[in-house]
Amino acid sequence: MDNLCNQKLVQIITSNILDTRIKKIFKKLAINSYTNLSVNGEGDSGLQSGHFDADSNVMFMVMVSEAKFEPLIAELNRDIEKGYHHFVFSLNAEVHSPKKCRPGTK
Amino acid sequence: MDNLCNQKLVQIITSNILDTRIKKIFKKLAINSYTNLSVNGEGDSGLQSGHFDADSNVMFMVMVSEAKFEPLIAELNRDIEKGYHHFVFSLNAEVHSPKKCRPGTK
Amino acid sequence: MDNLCNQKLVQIITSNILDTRIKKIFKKLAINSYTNLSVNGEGDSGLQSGHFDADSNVMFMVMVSEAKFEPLIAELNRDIEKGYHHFVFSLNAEVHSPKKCRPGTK
Amino acid sequence: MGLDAILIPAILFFALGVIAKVIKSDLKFPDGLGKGLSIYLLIAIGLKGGVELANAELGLAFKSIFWAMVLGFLTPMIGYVILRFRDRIDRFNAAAITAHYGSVSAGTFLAAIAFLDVSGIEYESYPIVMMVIMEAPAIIIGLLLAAMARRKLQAVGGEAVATPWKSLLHEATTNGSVVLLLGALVIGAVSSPEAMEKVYPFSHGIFMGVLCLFLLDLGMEAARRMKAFKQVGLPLVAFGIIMPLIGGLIGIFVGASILGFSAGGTMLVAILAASASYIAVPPAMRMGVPEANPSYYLTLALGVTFPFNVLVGIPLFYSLSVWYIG
Amino acid sequence: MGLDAILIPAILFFALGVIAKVIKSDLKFPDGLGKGLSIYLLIAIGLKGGVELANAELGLAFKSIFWAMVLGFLTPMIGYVILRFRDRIDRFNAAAITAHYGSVSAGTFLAAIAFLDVSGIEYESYPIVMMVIMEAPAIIIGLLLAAMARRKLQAVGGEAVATPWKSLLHEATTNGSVVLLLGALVIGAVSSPEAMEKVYPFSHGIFMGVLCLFLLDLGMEAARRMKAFKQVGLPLVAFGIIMPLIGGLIGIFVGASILGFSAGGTMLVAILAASASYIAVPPAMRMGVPEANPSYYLTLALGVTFPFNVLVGIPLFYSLSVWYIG
Amino acid sequence: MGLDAILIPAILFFALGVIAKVIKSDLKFPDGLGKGLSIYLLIAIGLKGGVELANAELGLAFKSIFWAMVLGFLTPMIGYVILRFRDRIDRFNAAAITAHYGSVSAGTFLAAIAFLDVSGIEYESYPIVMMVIMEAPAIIIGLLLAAMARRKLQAVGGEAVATPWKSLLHEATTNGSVVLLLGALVIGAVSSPEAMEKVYPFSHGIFMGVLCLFLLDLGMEAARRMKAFKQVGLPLVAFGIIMPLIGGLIGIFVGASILGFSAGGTMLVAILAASASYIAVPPAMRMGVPEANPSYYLTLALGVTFPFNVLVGIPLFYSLSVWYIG
Ligand SMILES: Nc1ncnc2c1ncn2[C@@H]1O[C@H](COP(=O)(O)O)[C@@H](O)[C@H]1O
Ligand SMILES: Nc1ncnc2c1ncn2[C@@H]1O[C@H](COP(=O)(O)O)[C@@H](O)[C@H]1O
Ligand SMILES: Nc1ncnc2c1ncn2[C@@H]1O[C@H](COP(=O)(O)O)[C@@H](O)[C@H]1O
Ligand code: NA
Ligand code: NA
Ligand code: NA
Repeated sequence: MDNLCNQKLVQIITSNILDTRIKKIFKKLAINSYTNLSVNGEGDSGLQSGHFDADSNVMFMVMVSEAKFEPLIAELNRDIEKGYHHFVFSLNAEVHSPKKCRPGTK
Repeated sequence: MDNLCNQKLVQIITSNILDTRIKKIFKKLAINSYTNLSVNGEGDSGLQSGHFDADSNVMFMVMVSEAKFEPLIAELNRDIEKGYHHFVFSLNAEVHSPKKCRPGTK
Repeated sequence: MDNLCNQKLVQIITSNILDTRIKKIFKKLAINSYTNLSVNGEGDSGLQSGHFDADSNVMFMVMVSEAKFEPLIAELNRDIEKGYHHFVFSLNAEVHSPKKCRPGTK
Repeated sequence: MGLDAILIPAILFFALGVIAKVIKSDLKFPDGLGKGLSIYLLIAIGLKGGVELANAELGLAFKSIFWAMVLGFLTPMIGYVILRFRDRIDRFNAAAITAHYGSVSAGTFLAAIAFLDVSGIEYESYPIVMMVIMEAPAIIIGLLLAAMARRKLQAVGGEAVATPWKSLLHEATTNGSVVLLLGALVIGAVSSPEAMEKVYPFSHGIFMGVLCLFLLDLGMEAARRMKAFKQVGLPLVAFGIIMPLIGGLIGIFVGASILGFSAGGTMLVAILAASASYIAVPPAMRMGVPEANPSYYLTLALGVTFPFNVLVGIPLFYSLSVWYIG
Repeated sequence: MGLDAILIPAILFFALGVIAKVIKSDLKFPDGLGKGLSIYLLIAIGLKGGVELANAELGLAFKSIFWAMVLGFLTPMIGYVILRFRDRIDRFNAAAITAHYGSVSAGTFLAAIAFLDVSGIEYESYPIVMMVIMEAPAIIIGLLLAAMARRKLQAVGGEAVATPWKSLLHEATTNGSVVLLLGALVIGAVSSPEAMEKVYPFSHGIFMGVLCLFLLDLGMEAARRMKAFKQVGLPLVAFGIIMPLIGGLIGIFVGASILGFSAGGTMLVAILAASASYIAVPPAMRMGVPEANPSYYLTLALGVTFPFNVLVGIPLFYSLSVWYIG
Repeated sequence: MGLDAILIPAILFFALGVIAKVIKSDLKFPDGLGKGLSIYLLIAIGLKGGVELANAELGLAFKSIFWAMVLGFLTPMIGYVILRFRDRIDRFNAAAITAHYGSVSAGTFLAAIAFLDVSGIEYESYPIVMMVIMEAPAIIIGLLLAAMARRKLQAVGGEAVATPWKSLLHEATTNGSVVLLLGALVIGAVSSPEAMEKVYPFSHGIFMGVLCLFLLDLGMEAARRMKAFKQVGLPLVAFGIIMPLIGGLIGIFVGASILGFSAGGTMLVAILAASASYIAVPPAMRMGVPEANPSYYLTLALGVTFPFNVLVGIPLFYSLSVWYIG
């Protein structure tokens, strides 16, 4: 299986209102591909029931190579230190779409 | 990278109608943070097309420390034995939000 | 913990319009259980903002045993070679619903 | 009652929805549109009923409520006997399925109202209150039958599932449709006529058009369920047609002979008894009878009985009501 | 102003929403329905205001705008002083909470309009323009107070968060509600009467009915927030009732004595000053004052002040306006 | 035709949508609202057309249908020649892009109807049927051109993708918009006038207002696409303006000289020929021509041609129709 690459799937859950902040971080790091979806949730900032904009969460899923992984986490943590409540975690994944993991494309 | 914690991401897919059952389990185990979203699907209980309440699935994502992992799975399996169709699986994850994995906060 | 099975969680992100293609592949491989949800995203095919059908992504999540994993990836790659933009990756997962991983049920 | 009877826009849109799915069109309503339309329709019909009830006879209102409860308990019990005949359907599935027939399909009821409105036929407003009442008894019967099945099973050494009675009765009496209908009924009854007049363009004016959209959507959902016919099996499909016929006949008797309604009102009672819930009861069964297979009852209520009632039951029960009343 | 005052459908539907959640009904609006209704209402009220403004006095319009800004700056400053009294609430939370009271709740304003419309009371159209204006000052005050708090914190060795002034002022002046209201105002003002007439069945005809649906939804959301009362604490809940009383009194003075409005128009100014935004300000605070706890300000604005204003404030401020004007 | 021509609410709301995104407002419609509005509009326009067609000349109806198919085949072929000029655009992208111009944008067509309605200009109902017909030919041409490109590629040693003709032709004739329009046309034609009257407050009354909301949403979507101009390149942007001009002129000739329509009806035919589909064709191309880049054709159809037609094309083609007919 030579077309498979081990990458990191970073998932970021934050308030809907902060989604442009996250997209700006992606842009800064030249991350051009990502997936995002609306989610609800509960946590330290209370219930996010999805009724108002201020009340909705967004989840970003972004598959990155090892090279981009650490800078991404670092940028996100800088934001968290400012007080923004991003919930960030990562999973080990294998990418199977051939174009998505040719050496040097990420 | 000292701010990273290895935790379990438990994902639970079940009928929308049973979502309070799941939330009660979380409450019982003092799990106060979770994420949930509407999903569709197909399985042994037929097509869940999302048109009616009885016809929609919900997916819970909950990141738990090892300590809470086993009790959570045990509670969920108790429910499954009663006949409820919860589809439950877990993934190994690294949490990067510093506040989310200080020792003793989960 | 004898009721737990190691399986592969395959996630496929593609255009909403191609969702019947993916479902046909599942059918061909006798995969009868899956979860799907609407997502947005950005990538080589531009911004998928979710406003029109041609503009929306769908994400499939399908938990498969090792036996079905390779044929599924192979089928999906055959489609990708034709020009379809499916983004496919997999994660290692543990299934906890007892019925979902009895030997021979998948 | 010839072809004209179904050549009314609301019914035609229902047929269009069925056709769209049969020819495999990719027509799709956005998530939530169907729910939004049904919220609107329940409120509109509730307001309408409330305004009329404010001027209604209290005695007849209570009598209607009483007989609604009788229908809600009686029809599912008949259904259970039929389903369990020769042990064809297991106890849990029989209990869950039959509960749906004690309750009411708001979509069918509204299509019946459209039929009467467009044909210029008068009808009483009491059936609207009856609709509110009929949710609970059906659910209670379903749960009772399932609890009895569980006791049987335990007797032979099976596992026990405690029926969560309290939460399910709560659910049966406070589910969304009941709250909307009852709430709108009360609001329509207590608000001043001048205030209500400001609401009419919304609740009356666009009602028939919104109903068309709603039935188009339900037509697609019904057709989608029809695919599961094979899986469900012929006996159950037959039950989905026989049961509304039985219910409809009982309803005509109750409407005409006991409550003394006009042909229009009698047909509405027939539809209440003949139709099967696909909104309120499925969640209650999913919670209360997890042992039953959801695709059975959803297919029957939505894929068989609903289209049968809309296309055949409504004109049929109206003709029978006219004939019976004489 | 007896019970009649709140026996109007729109207010009753709000109460129904609250009741639905109190009795734990599973009634739920589909995602997006609430947002869709609020888009409709902002456009409809904007068009209405625009048509009337086309014939309004320019002088009084500018005067109204000026005083709207004064109210927008003044009320949150009063609120901040109250919240910081004896250091009860920390600076960041005080800044974020008080900003909401400088802005306006469109839901409350629309409920007030429904109250006047149904009661057949006349009112000026200037308050609609004032509503557009009042978003920005409140947000600016909130950010200023937070920036000052940050400077204090730094002085004692804390971390610095740069306030993203540019993007937040942009947000304050271009947020969705402002664009819809202002855009509809202009379109209503420049379109020909014949063209507008084609739009009236949509913008005027069904307005009151859509408002009922909208307030039903908000009633449920308000009730859902009430659960967080314990977490928020009694002092803050008290603030959520005292603050609209203060704002309402100031608003009555501005509306009646300074702008010379009728009792109807004066009550609308009172409601502008008394109500707390739960649409435009929370996002601005989440972006600009991440240090504050979102569940505080959402609970207060939506769970305390909103129902208080709808059920008590509207009839109260109207009675006071009538009495004050004499 | 001065500024007045675009000072009608529907067009102004479109402009408001564009402006909202240009000033980077966070105004956003909830998911599904746009789709819901477009379902309503297709049904409303279909019912309207159906009622009128019931009284139309069969001969002229068939003639219109024939010429709609000619337009559907002809314009994309012209477009392909232009795009392939000097090999500027590769075969797959040229095929996919040009297919969009053979089909029709319902949003543009409805804006044109709003223009005529508000200005009190009469128009024939045949163009509504023509709109239904024009989906399929365009898609077929696009697939044919792509299939030819694939054969060329194979000849030089490339990989083969079999065009899934069957499923794509099915899609072309049964896609959601076609089913809604055609279904509503038939229902409008066969329903009794009394029945239809009950539907009018929904289908006619609020039509213009809903259209305003719909065009507001599309204005935002169009503006969002404009950001991709740089990526798409100037030649393609120029094509997005030249192509509707060519189509519009051909449409005026067909409408006025061949079908003998009034200036109003002629302008509608021009708009059919000039507009580019962004609902039905993009999915067909995504399925049938995966080799083409979706962001090219969506940007052109929605970001260039659509706003051009709404703001310039409609008044221009109407003036030209008046002038041409004399
Ligand atoms: N342990 C967790 N598991 C799953 N989701 C979480 C968890 N913690 C936080 N989240 C999500 O992140 C959002 C923000 O978290 P918080 O800052 O704690 O309010 C919540 O609304 C949840 O959706
Ligand atoms: N193997 C699987 N992969 C992904 N999702 C599944 C799988 N099995 C079940 N599900 C999800 O779980 C729901 C309930 O499963 P079931 O009880 O089999 O009907 C389905 O509707 C799917 O959404
Ligand atoms: N690296 C990535 N991380 C997350 N999602 C991705 C990534 N690449 C592609 N996607 C998703 O896959 C879809 C199709 O990708 P593409 O073919 O690159 O346009 C995008 O719209 C994204 O939703
Ligand atoms: Na029944
Ligand atoms: Na205020
Ligand atoms: Na065209």
